[in-house]
Amino acid sequence: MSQPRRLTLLKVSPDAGPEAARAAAAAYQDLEAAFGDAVARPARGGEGRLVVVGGGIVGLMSAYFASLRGYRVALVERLSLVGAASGRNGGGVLALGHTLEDLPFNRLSLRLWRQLDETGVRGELVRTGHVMLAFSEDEAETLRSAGELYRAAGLGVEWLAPDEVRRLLPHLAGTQHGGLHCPEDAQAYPFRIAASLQARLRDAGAELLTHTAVTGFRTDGDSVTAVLTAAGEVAADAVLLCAGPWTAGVGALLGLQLAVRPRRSQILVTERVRERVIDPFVTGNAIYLRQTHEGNLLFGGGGKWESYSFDTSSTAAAVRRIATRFLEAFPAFRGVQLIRAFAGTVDLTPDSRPLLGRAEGWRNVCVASGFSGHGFGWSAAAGALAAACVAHALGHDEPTPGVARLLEPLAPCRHAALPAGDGGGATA
Amino acid sequence: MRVDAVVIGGGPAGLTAAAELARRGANVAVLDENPVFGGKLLGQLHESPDGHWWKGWEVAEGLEREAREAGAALRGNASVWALEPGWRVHVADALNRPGQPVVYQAEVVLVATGACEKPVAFPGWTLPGVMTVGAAQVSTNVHRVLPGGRVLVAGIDPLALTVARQLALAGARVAGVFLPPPLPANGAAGDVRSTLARLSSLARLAPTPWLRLAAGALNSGLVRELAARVDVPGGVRVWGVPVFHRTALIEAVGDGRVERAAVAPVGPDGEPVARLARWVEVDAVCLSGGLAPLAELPATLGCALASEERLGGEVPLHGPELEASRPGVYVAGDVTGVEGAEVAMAKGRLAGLAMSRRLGLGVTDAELRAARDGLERARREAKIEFYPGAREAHADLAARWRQTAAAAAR
Amino acid sequence: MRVTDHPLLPPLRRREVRFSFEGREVVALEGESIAAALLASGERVLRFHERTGAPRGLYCGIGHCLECRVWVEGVGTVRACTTRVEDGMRVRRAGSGEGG
Amino acid sequence: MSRGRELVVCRCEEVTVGDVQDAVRAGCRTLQEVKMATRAGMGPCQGRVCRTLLERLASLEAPPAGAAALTKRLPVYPVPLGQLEEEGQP
Repeated sequence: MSQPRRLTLLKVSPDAGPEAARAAAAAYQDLEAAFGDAVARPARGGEGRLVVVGGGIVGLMSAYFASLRGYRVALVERLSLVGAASGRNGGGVLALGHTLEDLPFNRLSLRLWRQLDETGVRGELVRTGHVMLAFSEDEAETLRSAGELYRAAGLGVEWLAPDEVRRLLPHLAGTQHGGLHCPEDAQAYPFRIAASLQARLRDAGAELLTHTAVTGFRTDGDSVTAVLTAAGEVAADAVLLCAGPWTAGVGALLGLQLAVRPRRSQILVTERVRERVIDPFVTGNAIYLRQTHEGNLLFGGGGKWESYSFDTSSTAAAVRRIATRFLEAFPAFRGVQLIRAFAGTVDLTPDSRPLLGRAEGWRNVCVASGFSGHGFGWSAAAGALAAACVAHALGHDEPTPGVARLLEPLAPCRHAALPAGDGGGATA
Repeated sequence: MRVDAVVIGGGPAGLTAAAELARRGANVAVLDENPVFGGKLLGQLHESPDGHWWKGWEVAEGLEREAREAGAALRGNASVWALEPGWRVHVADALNRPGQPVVYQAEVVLVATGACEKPVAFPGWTLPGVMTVGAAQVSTNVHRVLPGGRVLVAGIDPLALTVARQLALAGARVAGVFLPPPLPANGAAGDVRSTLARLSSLARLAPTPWLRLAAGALNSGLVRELAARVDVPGGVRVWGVPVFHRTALIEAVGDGRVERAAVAPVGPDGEPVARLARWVEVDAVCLSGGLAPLAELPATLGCALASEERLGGEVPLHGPELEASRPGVYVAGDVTGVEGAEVAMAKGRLAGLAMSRRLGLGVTDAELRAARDGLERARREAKIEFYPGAREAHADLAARWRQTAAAAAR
Repeated sequence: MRVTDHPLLPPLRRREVRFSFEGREVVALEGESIAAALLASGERVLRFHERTGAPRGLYCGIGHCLECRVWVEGVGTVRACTTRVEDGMRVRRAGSGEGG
Repeated sequence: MSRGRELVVCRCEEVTVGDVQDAVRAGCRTLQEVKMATRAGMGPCQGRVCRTLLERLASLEAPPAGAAALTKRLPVYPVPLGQLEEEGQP
């Protein structure tokens, strides 16, 4: 009897074929051509003021890429910068695991994260690689075939037999059946990248308005001219809505139907372990896991059993469930102490693909949300693309045909009503 | 594991409540993170004005025996890490042994988690050898190992003076009791005037008539002003231990452990005179920053809390029968305000009765009223008033409870 | 230094217990905490800060600050101030044990 | 005798007065933001020791806009992972 399928972070669909893989490879070429050097050599020509609604990692990245393009930026955040999900996630910057459609964007994101690091926007980014573990022969078979698709899509992955995996993860349980390894995947520390982006934005003269709630918009025809907040009006030549799961609420103020739904995702953190006992980012057995730069072991994993709400309290049941999944993989650490449990709110969409592009019916309003639990890894690419969408909306730049084709399925208002269905996906 | 009542914390309040509940026939589980029961009682040793010595460990043994004989189940090394509605108490074995119950389900829960010491920060305070006066008391009186051969105590309050005396009784050389480091991070603790005001609460405990008079007299603002200016060379002797109420601890230094500490006289404005600083050879520095209630469990449940400095910090709001703002959750002991062991036991008795009544175990109004009166009496007669104004603080909180209860009823 | 004779505390008559700390044998008395037994044997440094390496020892003494955490073989991380010594216990500074 | 910025206020994570001051200067206005920027309160004691110091320091540096206290969450004490293991769950 094969173990229940716990490859919750493998999103590539089983019936994807070689043509989809080749399309993904081509898509990455288009994205790389247009945005491959968006940090080092950004497209200029942006003028006027962009108001970013939402101070999470996507908001900060979008603000930064927009300022690189020359826009003046004001960012409005209801509470604290990266105070919500952006500060409560696994810290993974991963390509391995995504659908073939999202893979090119995440390969671009990895590249831009590295460029940010190289240009001094530090986030404790380390390219540790990522291993997705199999705990049954059935899962090993699934991962091996996914590996072939990923290679055909241009992602450098390799299948590791159990003893090879053990060399990478010496404390791993004997019940593992090998794993898919992606050496170029990375991990980073959310609060550090947020601090670096804030500093750069302040140097560039951006206004970072925290503890400021958006109450409405001033509009003129199909354009927004100002964002109304509790602390007064913020004039805008363009607006970007990127408030994670709260984007639906903000969008409604403009009559937009943005199909983003909240779901809780709980995380556990242990005391610091002095030695580097787990180097790569690890996924599998229904959880994601890493050892942070400070030595804590951080792991978590959501799913359909979680609460579809903005509630971020931890539950003893989830703490036990996640700890058990972790100990099944790493029984050697049963003596290490859990010191903290917390939770983020994942922004799910019906098809688990982001809402990224110009908002239908509005000339100068764009959206970047719905990253379905992968916003942290996505954020560099999302920031570059969101800034580009703003430039396209204001006519300061034209998208290449390839990029236009890739963004078309991400149109923010593509979902008419919000079906009760769920987008699946756990945060990583 | 299903029980009628869970008591979190096996100190004076918890054990007394457990005995009360068990006597009424309730199936009670007492969970304490330490291997033994009694909480802070275990290390307590102080002399009351009539010359009788309060030996906390003897009181603890009595309370433990009483709870066990009444039928309460006591479990040590049991660290409660979560309390969730339905009242589910999640507990872990501190020695990570498998096979013990990990969840207790109960209709009523008593949070009797006591208090912990507030920090006193100064350069060198993370060195081994720097510890709280509570740690020094437990090490000396419970584990029977002196924290050091030559000890400096910083923070002048009833607990610090009591522990300084215990250290001397146990054979340590106490270099003196000094003001805590006057740093912004430590707040008013280092302020000469507020220290002297707190000292006056010692009047009832001062050993000699002169000191009782002096301590009592400090209540008046004038004497406090005068005392703030007068430094007594060699310190004022209290129980044979020199107290330097005008000299403050500044720093501790040493290679991998405390080797000496710097002290300096402090002006009436509370600022140390650096050029007059001197070194004191000590191998331990014991800090007294005051106690703060440990109200994490009620906080995680969303119980209403009130910040009340006269009780040591944030305390859970509770009704006259110690029920918190979540029905079925009760609070007793120092978690409701730092008032010492006798008041904690009186609170435990009242909570035990209130919980028994809620379980339908036939508690009369007269018994409850007697327990409430008992608590009032214990407060009036409490020998050590850790924080002046505790009784007024409780009166204010009771008024706030009535307002919130009334608001909720509307 | 153990408090053997004391005007008020009961006499100190306890069985000897032997355990090891960082591979060194330590003789303690039954009922002592790991921290107290090590203090009596002259050892104050219970761990080194995991990032800065600064030495740390007993601070709050009642299990709240976690400064005194040590690694006990077969158990895991424990608080040295509340955990009592047992015969044959093998104790190491936190961070130097199996995954600890 | 350094009495200023080098003073450690969070023992678990070795966060100093200077770190807290820098965080407030960089725009932090609540203790939760100071914690995210400096890691103060993220250690095994979860703020039990440093909470009072941080609250005093934060109020000295700049009046916090939002909640002053650090949030309290389960587990209220560190738990050995072995004590969380569910037996025989699929």
